[in-house]
Amino acid sequence: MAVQKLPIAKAINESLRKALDTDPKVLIMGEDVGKLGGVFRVTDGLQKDFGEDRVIDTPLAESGIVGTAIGLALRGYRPVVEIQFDGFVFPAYDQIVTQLAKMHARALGKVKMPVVIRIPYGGGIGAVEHHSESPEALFAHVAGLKVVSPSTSNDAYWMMQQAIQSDDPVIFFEPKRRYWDKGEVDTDAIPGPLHSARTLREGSDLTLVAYGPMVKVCLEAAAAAQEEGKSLEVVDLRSMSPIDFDTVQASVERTGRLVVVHEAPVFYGSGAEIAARITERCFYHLEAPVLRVGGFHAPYPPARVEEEYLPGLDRVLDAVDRSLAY
Amino acid sequence: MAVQKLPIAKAINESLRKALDTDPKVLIMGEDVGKLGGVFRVTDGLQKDFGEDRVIDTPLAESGIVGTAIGLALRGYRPVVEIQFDGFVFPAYDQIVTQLAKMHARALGKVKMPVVIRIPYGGGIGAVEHHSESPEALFAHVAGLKVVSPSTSNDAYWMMQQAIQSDDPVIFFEPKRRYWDKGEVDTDAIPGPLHSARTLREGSDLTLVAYGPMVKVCLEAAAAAQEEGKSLEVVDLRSMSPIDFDTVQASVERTGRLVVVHEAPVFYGSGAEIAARITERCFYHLEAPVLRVGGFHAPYPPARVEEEYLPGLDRVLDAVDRSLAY
Amino acid sequence: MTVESTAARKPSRSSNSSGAGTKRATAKKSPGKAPAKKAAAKSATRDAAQREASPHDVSQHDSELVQLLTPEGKRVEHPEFSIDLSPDELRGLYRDMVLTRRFDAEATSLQRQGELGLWASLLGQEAAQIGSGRALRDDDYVFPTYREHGVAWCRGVPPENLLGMFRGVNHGGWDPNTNNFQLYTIVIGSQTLHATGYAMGVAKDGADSAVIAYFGDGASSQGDVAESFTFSAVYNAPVVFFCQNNQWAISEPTEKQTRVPLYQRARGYGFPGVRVDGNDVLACLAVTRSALERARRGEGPTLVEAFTYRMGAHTTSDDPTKYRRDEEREAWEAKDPILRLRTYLESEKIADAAFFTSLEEESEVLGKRVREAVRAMPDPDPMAIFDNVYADGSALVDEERAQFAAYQASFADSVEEGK
Amino acid sequence: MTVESTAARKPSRSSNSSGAGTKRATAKKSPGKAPAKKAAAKSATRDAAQREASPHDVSQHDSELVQLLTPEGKRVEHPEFSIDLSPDELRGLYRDMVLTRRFDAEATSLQRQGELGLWASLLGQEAAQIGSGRALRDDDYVFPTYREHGVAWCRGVPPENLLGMFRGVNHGGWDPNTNNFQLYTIVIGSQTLHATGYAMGVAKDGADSAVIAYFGDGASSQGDVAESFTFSAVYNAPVVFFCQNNQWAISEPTEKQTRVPLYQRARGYGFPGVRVDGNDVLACLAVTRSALERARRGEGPTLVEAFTYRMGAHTTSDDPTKYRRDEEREAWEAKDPILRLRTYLESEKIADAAFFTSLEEESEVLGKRVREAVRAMPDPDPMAIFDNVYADGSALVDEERAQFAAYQASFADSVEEGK
Ligand SMILES: Cc1ncc(C[n+]2csc(CCOP(=O)(O)OP(=O)(O)O)c2C)c(N)n1
Ligand SMILES: Cc1ncc(C[n+]2csc(CCOP(=O)(O)OP(=O)(O)O)c2C)c(N)n1
Ligand SMILES: [Mg+2]
Ligand SMILES: [Mg+2]
Repeated sequence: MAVQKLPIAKAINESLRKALDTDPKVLIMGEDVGKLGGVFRVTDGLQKDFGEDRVIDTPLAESGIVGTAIGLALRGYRPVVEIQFDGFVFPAYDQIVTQLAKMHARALGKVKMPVVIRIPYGGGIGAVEHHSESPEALFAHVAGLKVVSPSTSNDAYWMMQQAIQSDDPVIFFEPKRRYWDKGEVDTDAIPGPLHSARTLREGSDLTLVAYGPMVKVCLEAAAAAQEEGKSLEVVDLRSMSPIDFDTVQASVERTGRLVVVHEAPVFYGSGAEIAARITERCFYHLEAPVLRVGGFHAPYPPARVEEEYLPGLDRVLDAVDRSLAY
Repeated sequence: MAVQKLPIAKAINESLRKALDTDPKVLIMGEDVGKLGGVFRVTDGLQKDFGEDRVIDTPLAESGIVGTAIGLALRGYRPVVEIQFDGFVFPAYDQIVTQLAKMHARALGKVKMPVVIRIPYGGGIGAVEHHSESPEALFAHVAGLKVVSPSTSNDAYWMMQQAIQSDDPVIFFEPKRRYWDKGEVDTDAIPGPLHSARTLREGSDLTLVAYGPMVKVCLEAAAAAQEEGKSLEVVDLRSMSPIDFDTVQASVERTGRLVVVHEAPVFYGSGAEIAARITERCFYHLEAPVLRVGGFHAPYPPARVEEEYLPGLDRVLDAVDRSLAY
Repeated sequence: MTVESTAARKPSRSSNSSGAGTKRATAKKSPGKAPAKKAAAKSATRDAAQREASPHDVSQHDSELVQLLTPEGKRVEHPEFSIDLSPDELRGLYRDMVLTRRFDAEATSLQRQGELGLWASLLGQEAAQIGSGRALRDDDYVFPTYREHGVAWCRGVPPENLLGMFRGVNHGGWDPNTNNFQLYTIVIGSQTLHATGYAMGVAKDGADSAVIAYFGDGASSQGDVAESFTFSAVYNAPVVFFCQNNQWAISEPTEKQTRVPLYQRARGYGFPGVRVDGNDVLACLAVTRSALERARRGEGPTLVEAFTYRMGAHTTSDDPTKYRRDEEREAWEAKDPILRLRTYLESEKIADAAFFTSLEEESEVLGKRVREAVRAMPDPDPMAIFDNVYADGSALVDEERAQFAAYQASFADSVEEGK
Repeated sequence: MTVESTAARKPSRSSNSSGAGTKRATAKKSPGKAPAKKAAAKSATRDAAQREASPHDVSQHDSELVQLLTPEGKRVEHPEFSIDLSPDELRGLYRDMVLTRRFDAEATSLQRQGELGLWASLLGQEAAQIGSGRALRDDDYVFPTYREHGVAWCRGVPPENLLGMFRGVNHGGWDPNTNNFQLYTIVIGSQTLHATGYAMGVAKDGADSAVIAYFGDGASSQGDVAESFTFSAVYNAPVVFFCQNNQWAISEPTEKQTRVPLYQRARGYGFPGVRVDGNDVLACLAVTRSALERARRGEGPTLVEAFTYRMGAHTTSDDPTKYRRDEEREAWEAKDPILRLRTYLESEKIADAAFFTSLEEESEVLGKRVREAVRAMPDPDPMAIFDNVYADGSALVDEERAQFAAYQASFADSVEEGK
């Protein structure tokens, strides 16, 4: 039973279960994570099996959740905190940015902050305001935090294991609209380091870089492009901080072209950092400027128009065409 | 008395005074802005002259300050809020990002949010933790906010006038280590739109882009480079959101080289956005990749080592040399 | 009429009712420390919150509950809060509650039909909302959460307005100043600070209007709510904090937010708190009116805790069978806010059969109107994504708008070409 | 000894003392609404905070103040809090206070000499800190602000440790677990949540240790502090919230943070609050000990408000003449925490001249030791910027470190070349 087919949500659930089982210091905390099992059921059944002392329904206060998680970490616990939706992480932003991220450095390494903050993120589920955002850049800019996002069930399982084992705070962005996508999970074989990118599809004409929910879109785009005779390489970034620039660089040195795709607004988004750094590293290899496909500089729109806002196949292929036209 | 020589802090003080004088709806709010006149004396004398009803010492709670400013704006006021130091804006981050930035869009334009948030920012003053940061990217990424920073007394005066007159929320970053730098203020002549960049020095070999406290460093670097026979153009960005890419583009099209300088960490910083966008716009003009000089991916260090951390003349010139070497 | 079924009360939920004991009772057994230790407590310090005999006595303060109409529909008097309403007014309150419930049920069913993406039902909270809403003057200002459909009704907000965000065609989009009813706020607690700031402005203007901020039992834990208490107390702002304690924050019972009744929170900030029977529309009206008058007189904030119950799911996305037993809801059905007023109106002969019949018709008309209005709501133009990001415009938004328009156009071209 | 001058009391401040009336008195005249209206208040609601007769009576609750040693050095009894200390213990408290003040004065003067970038003096707060600090057991855990030098002393933290961040060579940098004394926290209020979380962990571990969180009157307004009250109450965490109300948050008097005494805040969260004379080391010890014991017994949090006074400037960067009059400070000098204990020790013959002389010598030794230690503190290696950003390392930090090292090296090369 090492290999199972699981939806991403369930893979995370299994990973949390394993962590609770293996390490008595692991705690789950958040709003509605107990009996309800979280609004996405990611913590389903965990309180029943591990008790209210390990799987903790908290008061409705995100700063309090993260702030007390910091205290628990100081006491030797390894809290895994759930923020119910992307748009609700901001009340905790101060604790994350000024305390969680900096405590290890402040103590010159004498304390560790093994706290994981799980955030279901991104759009595409037809939700109301604040339930569809992609704020990863706002965390990746902050030193002391690590920021990752899985795109497959296997990564969801393993990256969560690795995040919990990490002695650093990890902001774990879960692609909520892919929660129900199934994939194989091999609970015996670690797929690689937490912060390395992975080439999911090889190609020679252009590199697509994405993470989380956009990986699927890019794979589809690559398949569609193939039919038009274009060979696209797809790199799943997996980690937005740090970024595995080596893998991206190696790919771009071969393909000469790069398009970065994410849901978050393009302006000051992760694509900017990737474009800047890869252009510096691959200046003589690039046949076209790095192009970015992402959200607009506007609040995430109402659900009935989100399909137009979200980067989809067509917008990715449009960017691919523009890049190839150089 | 249209032209006066004033330190930046005093220029802002005069600008606030004028706004209070002209528009009864303008309010000043913040911690210690009253009798004390703010820890940097930027609001010195204003409470004395305009009363406690217009210049308001608030409880020590940044979320409360911004949250009540939003309510006051809904009531027709134009609050100018002071956050005491850069590192203390984060408790207000939720109100800024989820409420202030989005209210206008949420109401489909039917309400306006003329709130200015003044933040003394940046390092170089030998301060303890949280007093030297440059978090501008964390605001510029957020749609609905405008983000600016003056580098001269005249801009400090006028940009504050324009920020207060703006019907949008403006995050006004004040270069605290330049507060005491004097410059001429012409209270009669508006120097230009709030969000346009300005070329402060013309040159032909390379463009330096900076804003706020780094403008001075870049001007000095340009002067030093001149002695070595290198002609550097210096553009003061003035606005980090939106960015006047046209002015930067025009410059880079002439010089073919760009170095962006800011105090904030490079990783996911404003330099990334500028590099990405300008590379896209000037792909065939660039003779070297856009280089970035800025802070490291580390917490702002203790004061005794901040001079090494902060981009200075040498680091700028090093980047210039690296760019010119392409 | 009062028992009209809503989709939220679907049978699947009651199928669970065979389990023994309520969730609430279970929760009592597991505080952080064993309650036994509690008993050993000596009054080691002076200013103890003496009432906290048990940490989970949140619902055990009926003696402190202001009530003017019992669940059985009997008028009772209260030493501090009295009310004298004309038959017209009484019928009006009844009508408001019935129409609000009808509207709410319609919205729930529109969600089931796929016309709305989500709905947050107020079922059970009609008295709290109509009572407080009818206490307001036109020039007062309301800062709601996302569930104040009954208050919106009292303000004259067209019910359709509320549905845009739940349908997914906007994020609210109405003009708050038309009815002095601010947009729905989803980020829990943040509106209490807006209300406080607005009230500070009212005071600055020398106006005698008051402001009311709605929030839930869960919201009481947010730092923003505490800060709004501090600011309003320090500036003596004319604001009423109206907490609908419907006993649940999604799946969490109130014990996860506080170990003493919420209305007591106010005292420590230097203003009064009062707990009112949130299913008693008369008491809600009387208590809110008194708090608003206090604000107008320049005496500052009041916290009103309306003790009520969320009869339905948290939203249509929620499944309460995961965390609470049907018995609990059934027990609260006996305290139904509409039923008790109807009993009173009938027994006192304040309303006759004709009134009820015509109200039923009116309800149907309202339901139909809402249904049709929702179905007619067009999807937004994609280009509207770029509208209203800034009041003064932005070069960046203009650039992205133009690029997107060009992209859309190019797509249209290629479709043309493909033909 | 107790009157040793500190640089913070520089003469320039008293030069202002001719002005009429205190700031506090002036402030009383200008609440948001005219106080006159207040008188018209009727008890419109039930659970009023009855004590708020005047919104600005914050300092007018002496009757509620727990005191065991009067400003005149007379021992008094309190019905609830008693203490019985041996002569040794009494002399120990005195010694702690004197040495703490000496250390503090030394740090202030080191700042004047340019050896420190900043100093936050605790002058006047010695009793609050030594009293509470000496109430702690070794296994208890402390979460300080940036001013708890006296508490640090009680924990055995080498005083030099505290100076690194003020000198600018680190951000604290000590190991919190060595003395169960967490790093100084500058972001106001945030440590109260850490303390609560730590206490939750203590309870989970089944330990009977307690946790104490220090914060100021200004901090009481922060949402985080309110959330820590909520979390600690709900989880019944063994934590004592120790608020040093030194009456000023930089330039803002306590009236800008609350209109009722701060200790009352706790009641509304379901745990006790008590106000203690913060300049009375015996009362601070007794009250804190009792609160810690309560926590150990599993009875949850307590709020202790130590009513004291910040005798000096907020920090060495601050200029209090801008916002408060010297008379106020002078009035508080009569309540000096060290002076009153000395009077008591002398009048009761608990300490003799030899004791005071040797303590004076000890103080000088401490001063010298601190002075020398600070002067010997090396500036950090610039490359240390890249250390400890992550416990597990980071490719990004490694890359930037390597680039910076190369840059530094190239600079060295060119200096070489330039020779
Ligand atoms: C800051 C924030 N965190 C979490 C949520 C998700 N959420 C929506 S409603 C809710 C429960 C609110 O409970 P309560 O305040 O009692 O109001 P009720 O829904 O019962 O009316 C939660 C946790 C949110 N909207 N905002
Ligand atoms: C979040 C935050 N906002 C502002 C500041 C700036 N600041 C430092 S100390 C202080 C006043 C603190 O007053 P109080 O809590 O009474 O403590 P005290 O300094 O009197 O000991 C302020 C506003 C800060 N450190 N953190
Ligand atoms: Mg609720
Ligand atoms: Mg203070």
